[in-house]
Amino acid sequence: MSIADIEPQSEMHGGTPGHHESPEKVDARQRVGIWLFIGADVVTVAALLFTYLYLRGVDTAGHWMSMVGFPGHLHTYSEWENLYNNGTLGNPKPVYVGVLSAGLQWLTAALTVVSAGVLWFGEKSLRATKNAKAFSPFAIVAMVLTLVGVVVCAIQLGDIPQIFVGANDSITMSYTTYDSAMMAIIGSTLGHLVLLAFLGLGLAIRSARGVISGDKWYQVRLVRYFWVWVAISAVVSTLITTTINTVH
Amino acid sequence: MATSSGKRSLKTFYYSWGILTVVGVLLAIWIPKRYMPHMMSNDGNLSVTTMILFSVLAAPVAAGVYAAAIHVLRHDRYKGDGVPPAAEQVRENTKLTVTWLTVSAVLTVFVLVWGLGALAAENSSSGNPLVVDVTGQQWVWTFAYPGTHVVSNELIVPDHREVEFRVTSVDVTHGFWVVNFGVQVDANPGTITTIHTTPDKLGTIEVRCEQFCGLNHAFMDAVGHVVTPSQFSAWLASQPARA
Amino acid sequence: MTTTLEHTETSAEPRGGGLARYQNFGTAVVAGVIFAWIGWFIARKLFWSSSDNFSDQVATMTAVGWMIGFWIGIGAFNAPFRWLLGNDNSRDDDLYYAGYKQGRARYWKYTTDHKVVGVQYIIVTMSLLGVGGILAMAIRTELIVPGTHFVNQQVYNSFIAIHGMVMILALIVAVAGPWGNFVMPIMVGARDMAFPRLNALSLWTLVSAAVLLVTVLAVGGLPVGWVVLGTIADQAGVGMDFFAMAIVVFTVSTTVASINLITTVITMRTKGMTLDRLPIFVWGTIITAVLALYAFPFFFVAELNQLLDRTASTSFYIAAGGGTSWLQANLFWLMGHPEVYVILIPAVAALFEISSTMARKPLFSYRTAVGAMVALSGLSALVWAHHMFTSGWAPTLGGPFMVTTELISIPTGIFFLVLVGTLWRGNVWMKLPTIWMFGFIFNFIIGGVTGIYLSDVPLDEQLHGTMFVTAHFHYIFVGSVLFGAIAALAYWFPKVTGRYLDERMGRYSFWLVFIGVQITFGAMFLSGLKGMPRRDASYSLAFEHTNFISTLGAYIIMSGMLVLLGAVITSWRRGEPSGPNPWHANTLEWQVPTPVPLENFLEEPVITQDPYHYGEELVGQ
Amino acid sequence: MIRSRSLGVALASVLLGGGALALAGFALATATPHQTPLTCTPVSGKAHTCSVHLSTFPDSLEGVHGASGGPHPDWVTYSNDNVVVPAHETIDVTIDQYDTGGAANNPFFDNVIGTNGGFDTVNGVKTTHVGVNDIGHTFTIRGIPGNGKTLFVSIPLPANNSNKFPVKLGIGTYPKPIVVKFSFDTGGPTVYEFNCEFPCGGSRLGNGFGEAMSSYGYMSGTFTVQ
Repeated sequence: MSIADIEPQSEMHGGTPGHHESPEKVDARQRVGIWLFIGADVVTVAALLFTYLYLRGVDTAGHWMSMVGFPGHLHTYSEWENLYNNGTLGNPKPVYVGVLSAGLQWLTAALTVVSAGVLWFGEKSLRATKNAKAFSPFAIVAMVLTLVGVVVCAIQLGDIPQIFVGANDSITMSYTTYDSAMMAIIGSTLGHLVLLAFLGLGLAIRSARGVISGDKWYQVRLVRYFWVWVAISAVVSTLITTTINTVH
Repeated sequence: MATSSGKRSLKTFYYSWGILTVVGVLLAIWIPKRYMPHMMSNDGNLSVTTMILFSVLAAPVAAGVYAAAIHVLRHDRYKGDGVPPAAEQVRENTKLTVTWLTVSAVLTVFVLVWGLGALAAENSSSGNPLVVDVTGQQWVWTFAYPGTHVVSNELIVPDHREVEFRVTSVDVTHGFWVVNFGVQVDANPGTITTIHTTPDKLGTIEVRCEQFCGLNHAFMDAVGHVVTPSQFSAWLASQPARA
Repeated sequence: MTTTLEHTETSAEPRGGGLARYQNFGTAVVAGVIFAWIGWFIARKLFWSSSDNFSDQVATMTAVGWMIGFWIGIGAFNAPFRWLLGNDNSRDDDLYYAGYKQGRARYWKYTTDHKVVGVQYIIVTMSLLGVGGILAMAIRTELIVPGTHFVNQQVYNSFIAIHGMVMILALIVAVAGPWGNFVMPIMVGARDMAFPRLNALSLWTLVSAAVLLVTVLAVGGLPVGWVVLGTIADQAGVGMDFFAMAIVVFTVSTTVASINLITTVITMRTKGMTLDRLPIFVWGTIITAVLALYAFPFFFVAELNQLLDRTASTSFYIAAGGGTSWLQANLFWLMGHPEVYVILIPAVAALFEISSTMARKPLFSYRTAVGAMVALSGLSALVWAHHMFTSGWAPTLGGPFMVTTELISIPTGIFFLVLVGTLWRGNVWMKLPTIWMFGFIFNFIIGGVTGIYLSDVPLDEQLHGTMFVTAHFHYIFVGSVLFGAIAALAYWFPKVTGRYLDERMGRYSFWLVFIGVQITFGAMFLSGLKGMPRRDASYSLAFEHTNFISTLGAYIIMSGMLVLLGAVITSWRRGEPSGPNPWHANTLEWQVPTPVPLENFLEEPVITQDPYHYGEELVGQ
Repeated sequence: MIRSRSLGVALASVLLGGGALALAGFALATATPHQTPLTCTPVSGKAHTCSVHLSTFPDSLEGVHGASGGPHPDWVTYSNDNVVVPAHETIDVTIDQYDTGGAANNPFFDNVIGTNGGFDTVNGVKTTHVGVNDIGHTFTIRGIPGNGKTLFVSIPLPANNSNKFPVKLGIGTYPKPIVVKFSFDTGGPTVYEFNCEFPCGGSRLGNGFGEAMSSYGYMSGTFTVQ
């Protein structure tokens, strides 16, 4: 048995043996971690929005929102393929896709904001009353709101119009760059909402089971930091995608 | 050699600095001339001169660092066995740091000014260049001469007349590079990028692809010639119309 | 100062760990393969088989299956679900996860002890360098004479791309991984990293991504070069999906590791360890971590767009759909140049640490050194478009990016001043780390100066895309960063194993690799000057001699690296015992016994001064 | 460790490692298949002349990928990708074109370039171009300047749109081929690379130059001049 395997004695071990380290120290450490994680997330969302704005700015060959091809909603893939194969397709016309519904985008953003509000309000009452069990319903409501958001994002992804274009010896389906960039942004929001739902469920169970108690409520605050950031990022990206979209 | 405070001879340092600088400058002048391709345009000559100038500038700096390292190896190596005793606990030499910063700043500014000047010179155009439309496609360059119906796989240009290459690609990104003119620009599908230069010597030139473009990227070369203007118009006339 | 430790033997087998008792690298690979097959099977049922994206959709789902299976198998999901259900780790669980009393098995498990993760990073780095090295030998063997005699162009082009990416992966983690994990927490006086479980996650996600990256060669390869420029990458087969998936996971692994490193230094420094008493290597690690945190999300989005283009028919980089490959180039190089400084700075910081200890002198102008590293990482975020001078993307930006790129030579110059200034008038102890450091100084000058040529736009129009660029960055990656990484390995080897890395074999290896580097990449400079483009499977007779010489040099480097491998393997068990502080250094990691106890310190150290006071008897305990 | 032991271990690791790498390299070299070369059969009656016979197929059942067509049976192929021709010789090339076609993306490749006499014969008829919109494939061959004689030959192969498929070869049935003949002269020993410049690689990605066009052993090959 080498020295490395000496039974650790001290109270100080953060997160590993001797783990009843004072909550303030753990809170301070995890707070820095969450802020750095949010920082990395900020750069990721910025890169997605950079992609959106760059593609809009470049608008190669006017394909930001239009493409020469066949509107996807008229036929399914195999129907277009059969039309193509027996040559009764006619020649492709420019198809203009139009802006995705701003309402659904603002609905998603609103859901993130409201769920963040519910969580924050629950946290305030938890901090005041120190009654963890009472916090659990707030976490459940916040989680449900994010799940609704997930459904709304899925609907938006479903609405993205397809265009069928000829590709030298066959026909294939493609999205314009606007739709591609929107797919990435909405997909990212969906991913973030799923993560929030997971965190919300975790807080609900932990507070119900008393793991989050009087002196350990900082875990809620840390999750709230990230939750508020996701709400802000949803609002900012929706602001950009609903105001800066068409190319005149 | 135990550390003795006070001035000690920096002979090793100065000698090696001097020798290395001389060697560096000689190499700086010889290598670009010996190894860079035969340059046949103003931009090509500019790149060789820049190469020589920067190398000559870099020689004393590099030699200085090498000389210091040689001096340390020569004088400050601990010859005994066991752990060497603590040396003189010098932590800071602000004068040296400041001079080092200013020297590197001055050198950088010079390199910058030269670079920006060279860039401006390169971008200046004489107004009516001979336009050549270059098309890159997986693994062949084709050159079209607008105004005539001549399309060729060989790049023929008259000397002492500015030529502007308007470059595009039909499939992937290629890198149009006239080795002897010292200019290059990528051929991007869907857009036209331009580069221009003025040939000043007659002879054979080579075009190579410098952006990886797949299976036969290594074979995507073209041969060309810089000819006199009269030979150029004769060649144009002799070519079949292949619009 | 060796404290005698009484062994408090607790006889019982290690309790706790729950599911983790049955999870190790073996179960991870098995689960990975099973889930990969499940992903493949579902995808073939789910997606419409005669669409263009079908083979890519199937490949991506297989890769996703591999990742999820591997992480379940290694035990990465245990902690999140235990958090979800509210039954946090008990003290015994934490002890088990820390690898307490498990002997060698802990190196094959999801162990959270930063010292175990450090050793795991050494193994991962060496295996990646091995794979990349083998590919390098194949490439140089192909280029020994003009013509494609060894392998055909398509295989050669795949070797180039995977050699590039595997070596970049290896060098990103080569110093910050092993020593940022093993040594840095002890240096700041911490018991472990801030987030031990995230530490294990970073390591094992890197392993899952590296395995996927190497399997690209088995599924049709990636004949497009490691920068996977949008237009040419579209022509690649399913290997591109595996590559993109591996990069998406790798960027998450590195970002999480950066968060871990920064938090450890900010919040877990021991009493008295103020910022200006931090060892310089700690500064290097956190500056790199901040730069990586900023840079790698761009790579994540660049490869995510590529994946969507191939699987969901989007048009980010497809001109026909309105996309442009310049978007991919920008996103890629926004990460690309910060990435090469994420590779360089830890090696330089490790060499600063070594130079001070080996010269028995304080680090020369400590604050200027830290300032130079901060300035370098700040500037490196503003220079990315010098990779695109000749792309024609934005000719008017040539000037500004030339300015920012050439400013980088000032902080880089400071590195030389600090290094040589530390050695100047010191008692330089010529041991293995010091020798590799002098190799670094020689090579980094050549690498640095040739960078200035390439930053000058008119000259770059002659040199871009030629072997000159390849020689430049090999002088930096091999000549400087690898030399720094081997110096760090030789320096901290006694702290990991309690034995010296064999001095004599180390010197044989140094001279072979050093001479090999000068021959290989010296001749490569000449090939580049003469006009040989990069990534050519075959070349004109004009480049015959310089390529032949380069290949000879490459064989010399290979033998040098093999000697180093032999030295590491034999010295690990049978090297000369070194004791806890062989170099008589002052930084904290040398004040703790070797092998280092699970919690590093038996009682919390108090720091009274910076670690660069040689001469007085050691203080700080 | 004592001196000789270190040297011994160092040498052992170089020999062991180097040996293993050499074996791996040898295995790799033999693993990537080099097709049996197609040699140039001398033409009786003409001095210093020999002939090579190639074909372009709409699938890969006839080419170098074996009867079942290898991993991508639907990819277009040349019948051989490893041709060996003598140096300083006139090469008479005959290409049987079995595949359909369409519009080339660069009109330059509709021209016959670099052959002896500047023309080729399509089913016996002398032509210099076949019309931009019905090209099946092209035969474009060149080398690296500075390696042997600088050569650039490009032949458009007309699209074969006949809808009768009388010819049976292996397991595939094909239309009556269009026979294209041309000749060019070789210089000193070197390696020329030939490939098709018509965007016949399918799929939406890669602008028509993906799949068969960018994979070794389908629509490209080498002429080794010895």
